[in-house]
Amino acid sequence: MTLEILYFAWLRERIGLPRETVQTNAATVADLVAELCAREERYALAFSDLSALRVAVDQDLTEFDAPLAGAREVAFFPPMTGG
Amino acid sequence: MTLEILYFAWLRERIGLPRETVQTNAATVADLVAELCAREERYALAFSDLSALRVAVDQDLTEFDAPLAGAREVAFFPPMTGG
Amino acid sequence: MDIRVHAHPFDYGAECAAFGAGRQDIGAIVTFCGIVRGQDQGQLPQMEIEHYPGMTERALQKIAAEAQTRWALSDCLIIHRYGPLAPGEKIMMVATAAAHRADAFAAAEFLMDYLKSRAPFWKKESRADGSDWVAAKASDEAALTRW
Amino acid sequence: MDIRVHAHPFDYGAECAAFGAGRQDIGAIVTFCGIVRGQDQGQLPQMEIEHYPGMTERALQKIAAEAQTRWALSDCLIIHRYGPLAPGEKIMMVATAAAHRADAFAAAEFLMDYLKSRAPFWKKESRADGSDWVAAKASDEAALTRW
Repeated sequence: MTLEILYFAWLRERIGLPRETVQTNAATVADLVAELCAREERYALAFSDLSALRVAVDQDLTEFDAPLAGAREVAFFPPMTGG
Repeated sequence: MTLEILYFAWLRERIGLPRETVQTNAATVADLVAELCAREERYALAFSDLSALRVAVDQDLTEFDAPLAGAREVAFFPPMTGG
Repeated sequence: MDIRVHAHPFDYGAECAAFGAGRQDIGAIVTFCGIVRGQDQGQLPQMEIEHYPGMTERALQKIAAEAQTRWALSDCLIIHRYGPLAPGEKIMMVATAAAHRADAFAAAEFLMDYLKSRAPFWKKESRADGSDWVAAKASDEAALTRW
Repeated sequence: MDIRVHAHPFDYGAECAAFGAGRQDIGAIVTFCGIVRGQDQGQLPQMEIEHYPGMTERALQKIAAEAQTRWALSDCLIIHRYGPLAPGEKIMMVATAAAHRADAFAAAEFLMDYLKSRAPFWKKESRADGSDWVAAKASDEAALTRW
């Protein structure tokens, strides 16, 4: 499937781009992260501590074990600090 | 001693005046209330349920057993409903 | 600390805009505004607020001073009207400013809880069928126990 | 329910004045305003807020809708800016209107607690010695458990 992947805040800075389109067969968010980490060192470093990251699938917050079936957009980012 | 006595809200309406000056030797607020009640029926009726009334001595909320020594102004009123 | 008790209207928007303006230590502002509600379709109630001149200001000063000892406040404001008020009119407001939101929220709620039950204001509502002094609510007195 | 996310400034005083205007069912309005604090005398920090367009509005809508199911609200407003902000500038505001103050206060605090930790905004502070993403506070996450 084709997924749009978005990065925000320091994750965007570490990975060096705000978004990218990937072809993947990952079944879950965690599978997708593993694929990204296998690609390049900067991904592995950026995703080294998943407890410091949050994920949204199709603009809803979810968990790293969430399935990706039917998903179009996955976003990774640090804990929010609005308000 | 000379005391200025003030009444507010429905207590003012029942007694029929907003303030009066009294000469009294009452030792406590409760003694003063007893003196007032002895004067006229309308006082006795107005003060019949002290649990429904509040008292301030010299503009500080206090209790009915508070002493009056040195006081200049005593105010009686129902529970407040501001805000 | 700014405390005002008067019969004339106040400009809630202008007060909000001016409160804490130009200060660099304020990260959070909370305001509360109390408004005369309309009731019972077709009946337009009028409200009259009586107060105890002198004690009112004194009581509000004490409540505000207590809030300032309990929380790290940069500023606080209380405005309360008395006299006749029509439905939709603003009765009163409080505003609190602090570095952090928890202090501003707690102080504003504290000010309101104490103002309700410890500042000498009394509301009277008039309708077509007569007028009545508003009864104090047990829940308002009970609210004080949380502080 | 009115939710706005934009880069340009908003007029806090005018928003407060307009909120709930003309309604007869509102007895209590609570507003919160978040402001960029200055820090470290002599250093004037700048703030930059990043957000996730699309998800931001969606998340705020969900939070506001949840507040409306939990409390009897007459209205609610959320405004949040993104982009560069200078000290003293207003970052965001919420406003809640209800018949009674307890609902207005609880809903405003709920909106703020959830907005802080569940709406996709990220703050970056720049000082003379560099810039840093603001770290989320454990106390902000913990605040959600009270609801």
